[in-house]
Amino acid sequence: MYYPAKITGSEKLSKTLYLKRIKILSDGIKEPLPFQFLLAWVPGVDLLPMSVADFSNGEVVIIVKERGEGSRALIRLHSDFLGVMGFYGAGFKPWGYKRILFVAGGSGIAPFFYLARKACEEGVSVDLVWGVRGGDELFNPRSLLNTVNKDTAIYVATEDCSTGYCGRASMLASRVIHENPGKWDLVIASGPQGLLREVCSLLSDTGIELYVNTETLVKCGVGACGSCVLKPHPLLLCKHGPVFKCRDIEGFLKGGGSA
Amino acid sequence: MYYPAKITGSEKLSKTLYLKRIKILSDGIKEPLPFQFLLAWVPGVDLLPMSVADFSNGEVVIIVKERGEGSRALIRLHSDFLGVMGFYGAGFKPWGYKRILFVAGGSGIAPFFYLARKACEEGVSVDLVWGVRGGDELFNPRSLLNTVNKDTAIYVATEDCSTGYCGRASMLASRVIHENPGKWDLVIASGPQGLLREVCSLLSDTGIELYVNTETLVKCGVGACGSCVLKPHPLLLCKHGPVFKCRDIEGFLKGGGSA
Amino acid sequence: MLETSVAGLRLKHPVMNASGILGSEPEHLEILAKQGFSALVSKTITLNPREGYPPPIIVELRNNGLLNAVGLANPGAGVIPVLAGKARELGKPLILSIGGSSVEEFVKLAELASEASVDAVELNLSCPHAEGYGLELGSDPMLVYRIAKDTVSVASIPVIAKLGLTDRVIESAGKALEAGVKALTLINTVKAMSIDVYTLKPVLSNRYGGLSGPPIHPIAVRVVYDVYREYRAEIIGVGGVSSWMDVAELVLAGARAVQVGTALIWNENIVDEVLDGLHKWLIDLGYNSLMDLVGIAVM
Amino acid sequence: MLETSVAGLRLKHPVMNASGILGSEPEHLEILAKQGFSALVSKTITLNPREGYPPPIIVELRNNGLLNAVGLANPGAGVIPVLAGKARELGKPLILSIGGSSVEEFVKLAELASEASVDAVELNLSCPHAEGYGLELGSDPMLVYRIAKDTVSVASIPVIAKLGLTDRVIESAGKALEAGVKALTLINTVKAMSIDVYTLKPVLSNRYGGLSGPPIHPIAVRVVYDVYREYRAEIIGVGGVSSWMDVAELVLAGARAVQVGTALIWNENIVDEVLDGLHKWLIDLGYNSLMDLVGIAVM
Ligand SMILES: Cc1cc2nc3c(=O)[nH]c(=O)nc-3n(C[C@H](O)[C@H](O)[C@H](O)COP(=O)(O)OP(=O)(O)OC[C@H]3O[C@@H](n4cnc5c(N)ncnc54)[C@H](O)[C@@H]3O)c2cc1C
Ligand SMILES: Cc1cc2nc3c(=O)[nH]c(=O)nc-3n(C[C@H](O)[C@H](O)[C@H](O)COP(=O)(O)OP(=O)(O)OC[C@H]3O[C@@H](n4cnc5c(N)ncnc54)[C@H](O)[C@@H]3O)c2cc1C
Ligand SMILES: Cc1cc2nc3c(=O)[nH]c(=O)nc-3n(C[C@H](O)[C@H](O)[C@H](O)COP(=O)(O)O)c2cc1C
Ligand SMILES: Cc1cc2nc3c(=O)[nH]c(=O)nc-3n(C[C@H](O)[C@H](O)[C@H](O)COP(=O)(O)O)c2cc1C
Ligand code: FES
Ligand code: FES
Repeated sequence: MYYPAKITGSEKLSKTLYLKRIKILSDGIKEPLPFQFLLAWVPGVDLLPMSVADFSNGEVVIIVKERGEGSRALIRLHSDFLGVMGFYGAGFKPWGYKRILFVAGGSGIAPFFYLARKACEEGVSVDLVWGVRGGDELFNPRSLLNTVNKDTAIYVATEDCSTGYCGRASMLASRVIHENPGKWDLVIASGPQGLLREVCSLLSDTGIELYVNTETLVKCGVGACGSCVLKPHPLLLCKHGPVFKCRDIEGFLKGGGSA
Repeated sequence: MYYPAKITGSEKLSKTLYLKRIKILSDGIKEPLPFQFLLAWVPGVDLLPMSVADFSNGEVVIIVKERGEGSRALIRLHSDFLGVMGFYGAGFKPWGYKRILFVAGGSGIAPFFYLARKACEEGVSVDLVWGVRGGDELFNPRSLLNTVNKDTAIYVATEDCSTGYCGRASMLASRVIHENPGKWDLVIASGPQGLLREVCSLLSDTGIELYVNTETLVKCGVGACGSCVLKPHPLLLCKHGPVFKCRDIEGFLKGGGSA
Repeated sequence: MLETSVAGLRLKHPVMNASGILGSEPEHLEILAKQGFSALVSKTITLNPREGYPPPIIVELRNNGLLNAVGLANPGAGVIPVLAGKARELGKPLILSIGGSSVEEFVKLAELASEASVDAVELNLSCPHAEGYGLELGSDPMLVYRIAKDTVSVASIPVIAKLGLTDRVIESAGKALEAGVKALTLINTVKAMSIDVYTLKPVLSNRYGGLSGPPIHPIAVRVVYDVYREYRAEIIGVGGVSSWMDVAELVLAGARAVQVGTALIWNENIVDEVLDGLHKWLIDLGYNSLMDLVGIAVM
Repeated sequence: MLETSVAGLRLKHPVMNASGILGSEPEHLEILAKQGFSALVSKTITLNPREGYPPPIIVELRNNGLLNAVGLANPGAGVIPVLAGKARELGKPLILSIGGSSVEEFVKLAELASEASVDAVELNLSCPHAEGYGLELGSDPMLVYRIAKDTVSVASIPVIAKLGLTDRVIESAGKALEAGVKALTLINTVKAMSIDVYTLKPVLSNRYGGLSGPPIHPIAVRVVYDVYREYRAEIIGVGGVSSWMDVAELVLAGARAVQVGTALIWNENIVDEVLDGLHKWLIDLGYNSLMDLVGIAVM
């Protein structure tokens, strides 16, 4: 569904990450599921898929990474109107698990916050491994929103080795999992495709269920245009995803881009 | 709303009156209010306004008087399909009253049954004065449906003097009211316009609230065509009625047809 | 804030009723006036009385739309002074909708309307289901020109042309404007049909009808936008208005006023709700006058 | 009971997908096949690849309709053998929708389709929002004739013409039949627009789009009825199907098969639900074959 909307809050979280609060100017929008996303329309610029980082009372929070023209235009909006389409995707409700390890790369952290809030309501625990390239891209996940449970463990990795673990999030995830055998029964990786691929392969022999939060080109969000297909699989990100089991999309992970 | 429908039961009640059970072949029809009506479409013949005589589980009961081509065609339907539009009219929920006297002429008795059922649920009592031209038009209201409460008093009048009171329903109503002062706080008259007019004038000095269930030409039922207007009043039968206070439609009652 | 003017009529707000939902009798005008419309539009009046089609004439559809083929039922030109008198009594401007099957009938009706001093006439060149009337004329731009030209020349009051969805609606609009109409009403219902799947027959006695209500709103917005873009004309937008947002879209597409038809059937408070919504909208946008928003979505 | 045939294709049941909701990649065909369609219809394929318009290309509207201007995005004619191969693998007949901006392009595409041995081609003469394509051609009956005639003459497979809502759709249908097409697909989307009332701009990047879904269903029924009444032609009905009753209406109006587009977006089980409903309907009516009901609402 299309909704008119307005930016009601903006915050710079780190060198590259920005938080936006978006008020939906129309009644009757339903609460999203974790990992559902919206399409943010910046008129005259672009339509950007953005994960729901939080939601309450018709107000959505998103976390935007500065990349090209579209994300920059979205970041520049303050008290401006925009269009919101959504919520799209099947979402993911991993409520059958005991303890989840969420492995995020860069802005892949966005859906973590909403998942954490919902998981807490369901009595499921979520821990976080978060990797970024440079330490200046980091912010304190606990400072953000009230969705992060005290019980949550947070592990940080930087590729410039300025903070935390020195290396990629996938490596750090692999290490903490080996140091804590049996602690997690589900891993969800979210971020660049390289990260997803590495998590799927590095952790394939741990026996833990492995899911990834994918990104493809989303043009419509409703399952009509077919641009989001996870070739060579007959799967649409916007209908069947964006979260899939590693082993259901092996061909896609092997083939796909490097983003 | 338009609904496809099917006749699931037919019964000859008297020389001129027939009962039809109509099953709505579509989900989601809402329960009507007392005095709401439907439009029964007999394809190729006509569209006839009919009061709801009973309703449950998507099945409506109507009582049809044999008159012209339309009513005859409707009466002839057995296990046939037809169209139903409705429910229309504002209806009437006289739940603030203690005891109602329903004064019916001929087929004007139809809405009595549904009113009686709903009134009983609301703890309101309804008594009936029913007048017909010839005794062969009568049937026993108690035999019909299970909506008639034991507590209900039934007074019958015939113009051919074959049964009950000899004379018109309006006269009988006037008599029983004078014999039972204070018993009723509401009178609803339903039937030919002559009856409505007489009830309104004969009982005007009783101090009882007087309402009439009117008939006009109904072509659309939804307030669009304007054919049902109660000239000279800015009132539509299908939107604001069909039940009105006598004194709100004096001009109409004075002017109108003689049916 | 919501004042507007169209075809020379100054209006307190932009919401009028659409022709044909009531409007053929003085009592109907009273009912409509109570809803709070800023101007009243009559049912299309023809020279001679018309019975209209036998029922069913209206079907409420599963898709939240309405299908109608009333057949231009109306009491004929004799009612014109009666309606004019009632509108004056009610203190509302009256736009008289007229319909003919020939240029001469339109001319005669425009004369009668002028004599009765109604505030404007609206030429029904767009009803899609009355043989020989409406859209059959309105889909031919040259015929639109002739009807508009001749009525404008005899009428002492503003003439408005009501056009419907046709391949050449932009051309017809241009011809009407060239002929001197002061404003365009866009659009009428869209030709459609509903079939009962058990009795196996079209439900309307006329088989064909006109689709109205929410289903046609995005079509109306498109037509208003196209015509406004081409001519920057004065436009009254009609089609599927059931909320203030629907009105807002028509205004942004180029409408200075709107008409509401089908929504009246399902919502007695439609006018108040729309006006409330528009008021808040202007405040949210920081505008002082609705007129400043007319057509600004058009590039 | 639900078997049907159209344009020489024997089908297990009457429900195919409508062109353009998926259908330009082999993976899309797999997804569509899983829904249970009796035949698959490709997205409209053009000679050269087309990027399509930039997003927004689709808007879900308040009126339960969908507005789209995808801009005929597709990988170009190179994909034709790929799609043909995938459909064979899936065991489903494939109707290849083709679109050109000239007679020559249609002819070339029909040749490529014949070479790839798809089961039929559907000429897109009806997309209302791609400049130089679709409806711009389909609203001119003589152009319809030329395109149909020339593609029929080169194609070794059945040709179907897909027409949209225009003033002269009956005439265009007649011309297409005269030119030798085996069946007609009716209708495409209806030109429309949606404007965001706060950003004050049309939402689609193309501004104009095509309205689909429940709002257009009664319009589709009308067009199918009219064309069937005139020619008793083989018709595939499309437009706003979201329940078995919608299919039943199209069948009674004259359609031997139907296509479902927009409803796929909101209901994954649409095909099964429709087939169940049709089955019960036939039993309720006491009919043995859907084919016996085709067009019987037409007098
Ligand atoms: C389901 C989903 C959820 C997402 N959630 C977030 C989020 O919460 N926060 C965030 O910062 N980013 C998120 N992204 C990625 C974000 O949408 C893209 O980074 C953004 O569209 C890039 O636009 P740009 O113009 O700034 O960059 P450019 O790189 O200049 O993009 C140009 C064009 O490329 C396409 N594109 C580029 N990168 C991507 C990508 N990764 N996925 C899809 N299309 C792309 C877009 O069509 C865009 O119009 C998500 C993507 C998807 C698919
Ligand atoms: C709200 C309402 C509820 C009704 N409820 C019932 C009911 O429960 N049972 C019942 O038997 N009758 C009822 N009637 C009256 C019934 O609709 C008419 O008697 C019936 O339409 C006559 O049709 P006919 O063709 O048999 O008779 P004819 O006399 O041949 O009618 C010919 C035409 O005249 C019109 N007409 C005739 N009488 C009336 C009338 N009284 N009201 C409106 N139009 C009329 C109709 O348009 C009809 O098409 C009701 C009428 C209204 C308005
Ligand atoms: C029952 C009905 C009767 C109508 N009669 C007329 C008419 O007499 N003249 C006319 O110009 N338009 C007539 N119309 C069309 C409306 O004026 C309006 O253009 C159309 O219904 C679209 O607006 P809506 O969606 O708000 O109803 C009629 C519409 C309906 C529903
Ligand atoms: C997103 C989308 C894309 C479409 N693309 C095409 C197309 O490429 N070719 C075509 O002939 N019709 C196309 N159509 C029109 C559909 O095939 C169909 O005619 C129309 O949507 C009406 O059916 P529906 O209401 O079931 O969707 C498209 C429709 C939609 C919604
Ligand atoms: S983005 Fe269009 S199908 Fe998924
Ligand atoms: S019957 Fe049409 S307005 Fe009442």
